[in-house]
Amino acid sequence: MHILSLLIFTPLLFGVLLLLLPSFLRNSFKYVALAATLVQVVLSGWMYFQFKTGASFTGINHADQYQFVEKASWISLNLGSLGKMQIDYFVGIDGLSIGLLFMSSVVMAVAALASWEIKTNLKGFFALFLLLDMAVIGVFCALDFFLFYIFYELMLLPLYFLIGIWGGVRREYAAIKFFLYTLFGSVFMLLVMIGLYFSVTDPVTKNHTFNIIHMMNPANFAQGSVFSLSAHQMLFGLPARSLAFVVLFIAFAIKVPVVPLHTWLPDAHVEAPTAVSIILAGVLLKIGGYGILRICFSIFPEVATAGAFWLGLLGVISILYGAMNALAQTDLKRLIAYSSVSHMGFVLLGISSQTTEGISGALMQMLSHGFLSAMLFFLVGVIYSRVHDRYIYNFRGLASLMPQFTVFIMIAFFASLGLPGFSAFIAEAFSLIGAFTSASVNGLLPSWMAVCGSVGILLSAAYFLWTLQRMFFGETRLSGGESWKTALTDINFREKSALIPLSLFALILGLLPSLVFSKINDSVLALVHLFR
Amino acid sequence: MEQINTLQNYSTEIQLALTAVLLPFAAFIINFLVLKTVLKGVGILSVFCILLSLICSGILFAKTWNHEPLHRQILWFQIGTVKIYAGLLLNNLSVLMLPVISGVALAVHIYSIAYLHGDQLYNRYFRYLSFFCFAMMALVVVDNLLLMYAFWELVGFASYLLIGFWFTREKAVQANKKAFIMNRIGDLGFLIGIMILYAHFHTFNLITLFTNPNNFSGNGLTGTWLTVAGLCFFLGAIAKSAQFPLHTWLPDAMEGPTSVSALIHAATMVAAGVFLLARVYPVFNGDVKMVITITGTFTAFMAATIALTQNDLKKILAFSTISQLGFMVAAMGIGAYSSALFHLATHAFFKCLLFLSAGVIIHEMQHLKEKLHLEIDPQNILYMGGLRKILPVTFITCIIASLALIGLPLTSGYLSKDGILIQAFEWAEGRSFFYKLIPIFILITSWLTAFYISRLLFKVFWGESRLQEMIPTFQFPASKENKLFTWPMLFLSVFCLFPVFSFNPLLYEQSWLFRGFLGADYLERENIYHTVIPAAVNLFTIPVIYIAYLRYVKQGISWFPETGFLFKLSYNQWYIDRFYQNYLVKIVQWISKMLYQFDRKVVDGFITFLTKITRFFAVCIDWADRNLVDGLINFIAFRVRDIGSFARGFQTGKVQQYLLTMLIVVLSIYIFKILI
Amino acid sequence: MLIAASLFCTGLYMVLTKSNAIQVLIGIEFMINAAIINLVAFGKYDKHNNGGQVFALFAIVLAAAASAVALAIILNVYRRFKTIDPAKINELKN
Amino acid sequence: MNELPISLTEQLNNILQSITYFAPETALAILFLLLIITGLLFRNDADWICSSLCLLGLIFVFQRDVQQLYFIASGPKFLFGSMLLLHHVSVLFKLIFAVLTFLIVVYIPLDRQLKVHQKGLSDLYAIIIAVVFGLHLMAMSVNLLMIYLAVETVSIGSYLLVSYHSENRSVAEAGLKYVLFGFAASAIMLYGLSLLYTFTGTLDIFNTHFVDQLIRINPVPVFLAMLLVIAGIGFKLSFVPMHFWVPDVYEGASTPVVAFLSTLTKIAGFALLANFLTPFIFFNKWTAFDFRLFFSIIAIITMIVGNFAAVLQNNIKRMLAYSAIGHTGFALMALVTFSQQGVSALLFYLSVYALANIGALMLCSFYAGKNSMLMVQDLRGLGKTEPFASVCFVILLISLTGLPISAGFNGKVLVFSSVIEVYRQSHNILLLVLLVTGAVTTVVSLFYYFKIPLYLFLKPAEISTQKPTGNRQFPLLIIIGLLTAIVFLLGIFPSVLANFMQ
Repeated sequence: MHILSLLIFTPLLFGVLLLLLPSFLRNSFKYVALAATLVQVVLSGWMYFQFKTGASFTGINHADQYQFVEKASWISLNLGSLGKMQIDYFVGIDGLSIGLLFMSSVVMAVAALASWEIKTNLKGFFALFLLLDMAVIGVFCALDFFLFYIFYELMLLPLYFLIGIWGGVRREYAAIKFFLYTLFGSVFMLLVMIGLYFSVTDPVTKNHTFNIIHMMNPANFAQGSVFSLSAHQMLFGLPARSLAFVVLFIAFAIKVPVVPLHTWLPDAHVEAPTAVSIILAGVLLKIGGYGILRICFSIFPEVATAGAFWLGLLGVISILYGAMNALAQTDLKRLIAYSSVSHMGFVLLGISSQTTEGISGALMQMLSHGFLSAMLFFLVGVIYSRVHDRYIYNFRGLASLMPQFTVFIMIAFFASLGLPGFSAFIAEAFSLIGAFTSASVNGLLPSWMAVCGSVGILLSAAYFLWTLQRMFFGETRLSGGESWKTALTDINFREKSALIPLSLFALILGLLPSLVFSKINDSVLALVHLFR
Repeated sequence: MEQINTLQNYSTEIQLALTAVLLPFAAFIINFLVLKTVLKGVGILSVFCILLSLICSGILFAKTWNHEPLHRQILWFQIGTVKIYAGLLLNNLSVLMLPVISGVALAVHIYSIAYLHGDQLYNRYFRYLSFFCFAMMALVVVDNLLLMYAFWELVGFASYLLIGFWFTREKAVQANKKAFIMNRIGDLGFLIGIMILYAHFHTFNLITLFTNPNNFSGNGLTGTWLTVAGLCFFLGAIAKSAQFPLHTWLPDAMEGPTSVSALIHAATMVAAGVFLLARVYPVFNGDVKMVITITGTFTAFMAATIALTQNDLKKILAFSTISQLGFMVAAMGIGAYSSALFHLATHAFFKCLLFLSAGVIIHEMQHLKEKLHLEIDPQNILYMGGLRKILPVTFITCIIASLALIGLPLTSGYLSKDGILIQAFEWAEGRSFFYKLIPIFILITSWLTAFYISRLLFKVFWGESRLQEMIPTFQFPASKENKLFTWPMLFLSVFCLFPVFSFNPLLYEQSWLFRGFLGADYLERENIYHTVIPAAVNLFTIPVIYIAYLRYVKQGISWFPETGFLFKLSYNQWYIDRFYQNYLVKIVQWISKMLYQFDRKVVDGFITFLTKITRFFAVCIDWADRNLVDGLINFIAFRVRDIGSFARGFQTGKVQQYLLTMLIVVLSIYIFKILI
Repeated sequence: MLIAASLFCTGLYMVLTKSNAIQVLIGIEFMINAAIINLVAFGKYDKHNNGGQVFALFAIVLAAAASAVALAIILNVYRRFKTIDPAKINELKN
Repeated sequence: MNELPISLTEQLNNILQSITYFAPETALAILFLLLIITGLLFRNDADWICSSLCLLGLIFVFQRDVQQLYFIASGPKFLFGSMLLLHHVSVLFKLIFAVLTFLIVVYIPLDRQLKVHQKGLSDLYAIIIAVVFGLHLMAMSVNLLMIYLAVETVSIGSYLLVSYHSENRSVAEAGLKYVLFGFAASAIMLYGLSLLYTFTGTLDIFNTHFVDQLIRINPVPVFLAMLLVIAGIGFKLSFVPMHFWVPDVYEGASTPVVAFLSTLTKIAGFALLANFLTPFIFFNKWTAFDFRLFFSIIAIITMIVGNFAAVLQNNIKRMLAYSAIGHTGFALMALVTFSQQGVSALLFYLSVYALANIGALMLCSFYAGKNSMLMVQDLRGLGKTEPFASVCFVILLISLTGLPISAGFNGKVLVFSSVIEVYRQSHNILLLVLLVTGAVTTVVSLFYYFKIPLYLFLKPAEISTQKPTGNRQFPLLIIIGLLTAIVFLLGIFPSVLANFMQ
């Protein structure tokens, strides 16, 4: 069963199909894309339920404990005296990735639904969309650093074009900014990756390897190599391992995004078309968090422990800073973009606590934010597609005009601000609890961090409620006058069919968090064990 | 639903509790699914569910009161190695709250059918109301802090929805936002409190946390963290129970329908703060209790003074509520645990009744306003007067409820309030003067209470209608109180009388409710306060009421100049809300604006700056490539020419320049190499 | 060898300063000649292969070929620009 | 004196033996003659006959080259009395030459600018074949004489190529600049070579005597000689400061010729440099000249200058010229490792770069149509009208930048890994600086490479620019597509080529 490969390459297959379709069938392109994503949802859903749990399926640093593993030799170069350069097509999933995998496929399906609004150059759009889809899923599955990097980079270009061609007014600026930001990180990631490659040997074949799992075992590092744990090598006067960690962290922190590396995000979100915003917020940001866990923390656990204070600090700053900025916004999409910065700060805070509660909470937060931010951006897109305006002050009293839409807005807003019953509550609560207990469990984070972080919950209530009050309640008054009134129709079937699953997922995860926690527990425990 | 199945093999008590809690939820769900159709049946369904719920809680109450606490739980989820359970804890506290809530809720439900009649959001209203009842009842029965926090927030959410029920009114949506955010501040405290306890004990379970007496002494959680935890939980209570300084949301919350105010902002939700204090009582150490006492007393006093001068009918009641909650909180602080809960229960009924009455009055005034096309605020008591003629039932129930609020004998309020007063004096005995201030202020407050509620009654029901001054030909229409209004009110007024709680109308110690919360170490009446205080209170209350009568009915004496500082202070609600609006909110907004500018200019600017630098660097290189290197060469070449004094005009061609550059570089490398 | 060196320098100087492409060419030829002198002069120490002399021959031939091509190009340039001053032919620049 | 006949027979024997190993070159020479004759015989139809003849010939040469791989399986071989050294790497270089020349020969008739040339193209093919002959020699020469001979063959041919089509002023100017610069450079190199000969008395650089002598005498003049020689070779490689001619010539010359110069001669330059340096590197006592230091610094400067200068260009060919300089710097980085792995990385990198660069230049002529001056602004909105070509362009540019998934990325990875590997052994801080420079300039290169997609897709089209379509555009498009596919596939499965390059 090559189900994982099937999952990864399904979009590619459909993409090829799409490219072959003649242009007079252009109305069917979106259905092709939707079909691809739905197939993915089914596949990943099936995998989710097949996913086995227990002490023998922890994953993390045990290759044999991953599931749905596929391994095939991909690039094999004989380097003479240096042995062989062995790059594998090595994919598999464990507790860290399974949830994200499923979430991503759902978000992708929603994004496909959101791309109905695209009117020009459909073939190009959907081809790039499916390419992006493939890359995203690939990142979550790859266990070979090289493969990971390939998929990681492969996400960049489609996004660049998706933002740059189909984006808003300042799309070029946003696209280039996004591109350079992320590329900056990934180029240095490449150097570290190669450095790791030369430091790590396969215990069986004695060749150098890109295998991430081998990289997690300090015994596999060659004697005296750059990143060897025992060698204490220095680069530019800094400990090599710390430097590598920082470089990798910066690469992923740009994705997350962590303040002060976040400024690409508001611009990219604001300019991107709705579908791309959904993917950006729902999936792309999670890749940052996932990368930090899978790569930074797993390979350099001792650096992660040593630097936990600073990571936590960055997390807290992101939470507060993002929320404060969101409070100052007048553009709805920008507001939500900043709220993403704030919410992803919880992920970083939870992760850096290195407690089971914190990491579980952070993972939960990633899933939850995936669903919710997709929903939020979809909702913004609904308004934007109707009147092409997002300025908060231009709207008032939408609740009377669009009652059902308002219901979904309220669900999304309240779920995002951590109303119990929705996933974000459990996620944020446990991220904070993890950060707080860290002081007594491993002494990494001082307890004031969790306290400050919880202020973020308060601020998120402030900006979401302000928006609700300002835009949706009160007498209906629109800057666009009567023409807007007729344009602002309530949501239709397509929009509902995207929004209802998202709200249901947020709700179900909030009521039965065991659905997630039972799958990730073993992996999280193993990860925490790695830090000791 | 899953819970029901797995719990079937548990005792009937648990099943009853679950049924009681989940029935309103079922009503909510069913209502939610019939989203589009406006049906009368929606209200009936909710009423029916809450009635069943009341019956269940009643049976449960009878079965469980003064029995061993019942506790059942199922595994909710596991995080790492820590198992988190969801469960029910049925002790005296929770089984008392259940019927109180469902009882009051039933009354309000029935009342609402008439009150909201004709509103186009009628079924949405019942949806929210059912949801609130579910959340509130769940809050009181759950067995762990996490779930408690969850329902705590959901209650706040329901309150948010209901305050902003008429969402087209700007003031209403301002008010619900304010309410939610202020409650969020409290939630934050609650959450941090939970975190502190979890960090220490790795459990959320109330029983594990609070039944072991060693948890908060010796090797348990002590010292600063214990104080902080206590303060945090208290912060939660402050916000929910509208204590100073987070009380300002409650008066604003009166923008919601009056029936909602009756249920949520008088009887149940605001009492949740006190309930929380009761649930986590062992956490509070001496210092925190002192803080609680002072806060409660101050709030009670302050709110009472504000209530003296307000003209909005509902605002007066709101401040009265704040004041009464202050009583309860103060009682918790001085250790009068059972009295506080007793007062909570009695207050729920009489304050709800007062609000419902107010609702009828406002309804009537609104009716008049529309009929006569007047530009008046239907809630302003200055326009009322003489209403006893057309609203006789309301008049009677209102009197009963007011007497209970004042705490005159034969009412339930007398029993519970005297308990607090007496215990306050007992507590202060043997301590310094400073401590004595507490009971004294409580005493003064109770007199103030008598005054403001009398003022309200006299203004509203006595005298002639003020409308006659505006329209001389004004005649009251015939009395037509809706049965759906009067029956619930009469039902509630029964609970304002003493027999429900005690067979002895004068001694609160005899009350079954009071005894239900006593520890084993309770001492029987031991000193003089038990006789002196009630007498003193009541004896002085009568003149107060009389003064009010003179002042407002007879227009006789005027003791309060309406221009004095004290009046202004009171009328403007001690300027607290204005302070928040003008300073705190502004400051937060300013900070976020600044941060945003910082983000655009500095953080983003830095990146732009980097890009610019790169670009600048490129320009430099390019320039240097073209000019500097070439220029240098030119310079050297010119020197060469001068030295060789070539007469011929010298023009380096481009190609030659290239070559020259190349050569110079090569030579300089060479020279450099030789030199080192 | 000194002769060769001075010849080389002269050639180089011509290449760099003359405003006539033909003169530049001649300068280059000077440089090549310098090299040829070197080759021939020291060829005598290399009796075994006579590499120096052979090299010199090749160099002469190739230099001639190259100058022929160069002259043709210069001619072509003259047709277009009516000048053969390399300094004035600078339309291509950034 | 009586030794002479014996050695003569020996030499003759040697020559006869060598001839068998000289098959590709012989074939090229014959092909050259054939082409000239055909060109003379068929005046009117010469173009396509020559073209097909040329292609057939090249296929034959390729086949011969492949055969040589088997000949030298047992080890490297000296030919013609150590004039030439036939070894694995040089054969690989020759294979690359054959393939790339094939591409360019296919490309030439498809370029509109050249097609309108009244002189016909038959001579052009002949010249190209002659140059390729020179290139083959360059890859193998280990003798000072041979080096000069090969370089001159290539140079003279290149001068002709650049100024072949001389209808307009810019071509003439480019030709002049190229010839003057090139001629001067070769003169300088010749002088350097002659100095070397003066010091050692032998032309054979693999002769132990050669290096021994150099060690013995004063390092200062030796250094000068080396510098002069390297400067001459540097003209072909176009590293800083021998890069000045590049932008002007690229801009002026016709596009296929630029494709030829920017890839083939450059690669040959690397081959020659590798050959020339080999004896010095493997002779341990040689200390007068630290090649690694020297070339590392040159590589760093070249990368910086090339990439940063390219940022400001708006003329696409000029931009590609500067970027080519940058690529030279990067390839030098692989060279300074002086290791087996470095050389194979170099080979891989160069061949991939050549493929992508030729593709990009083809696209230049595709878009340019008639006017040779193609500015980025001209590309506005063409992404919509020419989707296929534009997508190809983007993929090729990705490869040139070195983003994954692309062959260029793999090339960069290989180069980086070889450098890191050497760093691990030597801990030379300079290598680390090289690495960082390589990484930074890669990011910088994005700035200018991505101007093109930016204009293609993101900028709206001007008011109805006329579409440069024509019949001959389609074959060009097909070749571009093919190249793109190769680059793309090499991105996913680099082992195919990389293992071959071992």
